[in-house]
Amino acid sequence: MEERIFTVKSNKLIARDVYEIKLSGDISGMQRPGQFVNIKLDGFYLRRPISVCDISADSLTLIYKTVGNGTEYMSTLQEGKKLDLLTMLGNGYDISKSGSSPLLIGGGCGVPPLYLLAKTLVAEGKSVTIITGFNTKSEMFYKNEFKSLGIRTLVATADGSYGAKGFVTDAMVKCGDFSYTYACGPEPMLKAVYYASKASGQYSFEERMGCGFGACMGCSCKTLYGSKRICKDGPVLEKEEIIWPTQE
Amino acid sequence: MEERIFTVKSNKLIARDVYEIKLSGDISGMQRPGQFVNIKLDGFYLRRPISVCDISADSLTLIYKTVGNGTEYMSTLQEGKKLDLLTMLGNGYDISKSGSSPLLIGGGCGVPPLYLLAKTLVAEGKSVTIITGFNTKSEMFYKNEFKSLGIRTLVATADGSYGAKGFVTDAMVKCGDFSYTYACGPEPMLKAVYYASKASGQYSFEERMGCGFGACMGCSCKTLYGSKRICKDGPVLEKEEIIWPTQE
Amino acid sequence: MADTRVALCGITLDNPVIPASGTFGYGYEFAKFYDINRLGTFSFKGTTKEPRFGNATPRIAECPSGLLNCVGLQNPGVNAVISDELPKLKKVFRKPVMANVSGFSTEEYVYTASLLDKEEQVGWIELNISCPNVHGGGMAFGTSPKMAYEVVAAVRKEVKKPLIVKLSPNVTDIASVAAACESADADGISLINTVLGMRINLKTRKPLLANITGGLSGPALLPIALRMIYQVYEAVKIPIIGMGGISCAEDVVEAMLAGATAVEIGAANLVNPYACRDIIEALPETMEKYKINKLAEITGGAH
Amino acid sequence: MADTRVALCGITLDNPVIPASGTFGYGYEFAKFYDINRLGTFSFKGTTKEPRFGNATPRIAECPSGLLNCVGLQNPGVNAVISDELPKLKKVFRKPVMANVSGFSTEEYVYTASLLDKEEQVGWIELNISCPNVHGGGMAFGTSPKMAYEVVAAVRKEVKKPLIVKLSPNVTDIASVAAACESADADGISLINTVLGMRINLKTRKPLLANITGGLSGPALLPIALRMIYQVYEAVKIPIIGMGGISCAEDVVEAMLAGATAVEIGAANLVNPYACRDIIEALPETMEKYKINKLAEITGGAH
Ligand SMILES: Cc1cc2nc3c(=O)[nH]c(=O)nc-3n(C[C@H](O)[C@H](O)[C@H](O)COP(=O)(O)OP(=O)(O)OC[C@H]3O[C@@H](n4cnc5c(N)ncnc54)[C@H](O)[C@@H]3O)c2cc1C
Ligand SMILES: Cc1cc2nc3c(=O)[nH]c(=O)nc-3n(C[C@H](O)[C@H](O)[C@H](O)COP(=O)(O)OP(=O)(O)OC[C@H]3O[C@@H](n4cnc5c(N)ncnc54)[C@H](O)[C@@H]3O)c2cc1C
Ligand SMILES: Cc1cc2nc3c(=O)[nH]c(=O)nc-3n(C[C@H](O)[C@H](O)[C@H](O)COP(=O)(O)O)c2cc1C
Ligand SMILES: Cc1cc2nc3c(=O)[nH]c(=O)nc-3n(C[C@H](O)[C@H](O)[C@H](O)COP(=O)(O)O)c2cc1C
Ligand code: FES
Ligand code: FES
Repeated sequence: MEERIFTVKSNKLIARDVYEIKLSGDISGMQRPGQFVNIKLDGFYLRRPISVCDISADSLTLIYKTVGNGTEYMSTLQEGKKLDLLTMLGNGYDISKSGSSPLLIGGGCGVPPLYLLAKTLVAEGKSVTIITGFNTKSEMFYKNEFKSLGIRTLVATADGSYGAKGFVTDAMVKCGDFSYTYACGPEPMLKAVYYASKASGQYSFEERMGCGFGACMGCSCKTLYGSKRICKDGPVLEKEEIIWPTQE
Repeated sequence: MEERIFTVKSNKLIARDVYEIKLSGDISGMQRPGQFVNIKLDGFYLRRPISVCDISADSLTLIYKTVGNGTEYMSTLQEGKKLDLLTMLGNGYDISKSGSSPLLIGGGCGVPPLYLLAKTLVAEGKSVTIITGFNTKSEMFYKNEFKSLGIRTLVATADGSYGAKGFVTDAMVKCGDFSYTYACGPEPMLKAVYYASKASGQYSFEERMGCGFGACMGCSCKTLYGSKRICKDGPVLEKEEIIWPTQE
Repeated sequence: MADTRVALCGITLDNPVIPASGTFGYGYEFAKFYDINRLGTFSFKGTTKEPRFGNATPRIAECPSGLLNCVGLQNPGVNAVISDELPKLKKVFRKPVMANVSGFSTEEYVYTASLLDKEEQVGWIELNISCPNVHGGGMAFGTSPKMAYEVVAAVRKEVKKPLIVKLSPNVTDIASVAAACESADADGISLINTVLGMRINLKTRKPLLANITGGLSGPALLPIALRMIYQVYEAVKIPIIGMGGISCAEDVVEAMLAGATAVEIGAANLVNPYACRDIIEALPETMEKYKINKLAEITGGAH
Repeated sequence: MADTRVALCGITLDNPVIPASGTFGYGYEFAKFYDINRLGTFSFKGTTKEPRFGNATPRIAECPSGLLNCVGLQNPGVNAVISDELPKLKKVFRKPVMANVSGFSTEEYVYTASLLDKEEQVGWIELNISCPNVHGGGMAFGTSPKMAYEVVAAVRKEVKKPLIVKLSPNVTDIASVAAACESADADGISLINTVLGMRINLKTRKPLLANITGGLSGPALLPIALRMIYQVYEAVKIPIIGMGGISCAEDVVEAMLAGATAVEIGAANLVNPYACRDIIEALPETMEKYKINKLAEITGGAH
């Protein structure tokens, strides 16, 4: 973890209620896909955790959905605004386990971290497939960005307004076999993917956080390897250790 | 009272810990000297009351001393920043009572409202004298501004580093007679002026405020005419109605 | 069409928004800013038997997301309120108004409440039992179920209009105080009054408020108020007026889900004189956002 | 030279800054960010007899100037703390540490406290009596002077190191609880623990926290904490550790003027992991600003 100040370079709507924000600043050490940053916003007590979507020479891309007051406020941030971020949080995905043809599966705001992951896997010479799922076409984003990485890109929308109609798991069946699964998205999606895929994999979880760096035990979950903190021991868990909460 | 949005035009240090801030916006109705505005500052719950120092065609000048977190924050405001002000608060000075040769007496951050007052009295053809008092030369401000109004301008400093050594009351004795007194400054100064001057007058008081417009009874004081709210029935009281608190 | 009406002890309010006692004077100051007849109703400044100047100043201190006050129930006394304030009020406010009553002995409460009860425009009596009981060793009436029961029962006998008892949050178990008020035949509960706090002036090294301690109000209270509304809702059947830090339409919905039938807005009026008007205007949109057709139906929805 | 040292129950601290239990883990996370030996000391996560996973999630909710938590005393249990955590702690922290102890019966408190009392690095036992007493109908030990007396007296018998009792603010009269602890031979009082609060998720219309209610911490508490420190200082002679919303060096001075000998910093560590380091670094300048030479001398200065 490191505390760093970033400056807003751009902040624009890219799909319904979804914004892409680019921040410039020191990105050294932030290359691990699946990690997140925790952002201090004026007027809010707790920081807001957002996954790293992409990293370039001196800037950081995040994608966020406006779901409450904090993200609403974020959407009003203008170029030049300085932001205090805790960076390099969480374990991130372990790309060494990917095998030769990993499948990436993202739903809604779970899609962003898969972009840096896909980019990294491509750079390692892997044959990557990604399935992204959205409720409807107007909420879809980053299809072209994934395509530009030269990877197989499938989209599922729940209402069929774009790509395959249905959930990501419906698209999965058409994908054939793959060596490993990397998933990020809402818990019901993760659970569906878990049962639908034979391959091993890593799944990224969300939890409401107090600190984001392991101090408060606010984000604990039970795993087969004992209790873990989503912020520090996660957000990525191995498929093999996951215990699904019995009641939603 | 009206709520209005102003924009910072400039904000600069003019004496030790003393800043002059100019705000542009709708100043209609704000010409009465001795009134104040109540400023909403990001991150602070209560507004901060500051007297109107000057008014021009489309801008408002305030002078404030950094004495705590709110005024410290104010001193960091940059050009272009928008501020939410409640305007036209308080009764202000009644200039109809001034007579032909009124004396104005201001101490420290009590000086600012006397500028608009002096300007208004001069426009009415009065022969105005002003005494301003400061602890020391480095805290002095607006001497030249008062001189430029063409009025007799005396300065007293407690340590004698500029003008007459001593308090405003020491300078008063050298002033001869005058028709009326307008005073603004810390309570001990007002009290000294009260006892030192034979003429009638109006004195402007400060009190910690909840609302600034008469709703909360946070700023009440006792007067010979009954209890009054400094924010609404004041800040200016008639010399004849003042009751000095027995203990400080 | 969003239906914002709620029924409070038999009287229908156009909306649940009620400026809280002590932050709205007798309404005139605000009548200059907007038409106060748009309010559900409002609760006027706490009235006592005798006129009171209140405490020495400073009476106000700033806090994170709130303020402390130790105004000390400044008011002209019940007789002047009836002869001077209510006739003036009638000119700017056409609806039934809530009369907030304070006292330092059971007799004072009974005296003041029964006089105000006879005033035509008074729709409800709001009995603020957070004042220290001078005959009970200074401990506030609202801090023990037994004392609360006694003062409420005594006032109840003399008051015909709906009697709402306003509770202090400075207690171990607010639900038991509320239950005591219900069993003394109160018609409603309002909560929370301010939480006791203090600040110190670092320069003088003395308490900032002349009265040493004061009552905390503002958004800092919101989670405490919501918890207490929720607890009291489980303890009584009479309606609850929720308050404590409510500042926007979403807070109104949150307080109602916790168990409030209506809400009072205090500190928010002081920093934004248009707060209640703004909240009333935002309610329909907020209701739409959270798929609420009739606001009255969400009371207690979180239980 | 600004002298920031204070004496806490016979042990001198380099400065009065103590990260509060539950917000600093066992120190390692923070040892990666700065040298935690600069702290006065720190209070580690509340330890119970048995290992506890704690409550279901969500355990955290945002509030104006604060947060709610319902972590529910997640900890590996006293035996694992002694065998696994303390040896690791020793490697990063050279000073005596404060052992925060919780329990659900007097026996549990005695068991856990007496085991930790024997650990060399433990300098103080901080007995958190805000937990519900399972044998006392669920009412927290800290809400009645009688229960507080009993648990403190029982632990006192078995504990040789300084015993500091941590009080709950959710009471009508905190001074009487503090006085009961003093008469049971506690060596110090720490206060305040979190204030009970709740938030509701407007979309689901259900309480936001899995546990329904949670404890409020952060700046929203500051005025409440200051008032209680002030009241307890007048009621007891033993030293007080003040906490509740302290976030900067000025807040430290304010809490000490109210009556604190040292302070704990909780929520601030979560939003700014460097909070305690920053406060320690700012202390000398703040002392100069307010003309304080020896920090220890200002304790209770506002009385
Ligand atoms: C590790 C991690 C990575 C994330 N990455 C992304 C991302 O890349 N893009 C994106 O759009 N969202 C992401 N989220 C979710 C995002 O943090 C929340 O949507 C956001 O904090 C909501 O803030 P708010 O103020 O708008 O909502 P509010 O509901 O007003 O927030 C109130 C509080 O709840 C917390 N909260 C609310 N929803 C969530 C949630 N789903 N998960 C965790 N905490 C929540 C907030 O952080 C805040 O403390 C991530 C969450 C986690 C834990
Ligand atoms: C009618 C009126 C006119 C004023 N005009 C001026 C002016 O023209 N120039 C100027 O420099 N100052 C003026 N003041 C004083 C100014 O309001 C305070 O210095 C300022 O509010 C301090 O804020 P702070 O956050 O820096 O201090 P803090 O002490 O951190 O403020 C905390 C709280 O105390 C209040 N407060 C602190 N000091 C005072 C004070 N002396 N009077 C009233 N409230 C106080 C603040 O408003 C705030 O609510 C005026 C005050 C009043 C009542
Ligand atoms: C300046 C001020 C004066 C108050 N006076 C009274 C009063 O006279 N009677 C009363 O019952 N409550 C009084 N209150 C308490 C409020 O009515 C309300 O219960 C409390 O402030 C919590 O709500 P809020 O957070 O919305 O302000 C007063 C509050 C403030 C801030
Ligand atoms: C996430 C979290 C966990 C906590 N866990 C404990 C605990 O285990 N034992 C305890 O005595 N207090 C615990 N507390 C209370 C704090 O130690 C402290 O008393 C309280 O938060 C008030 O201080 P603050 O406002 O500085 O946070 C916890 C607080 C938080 C925020
Ligand atoms: S959010 Fe604090 S430990 Fe994970
Ligand atoms: S500050 Fe509210 S009445 Fe004067």
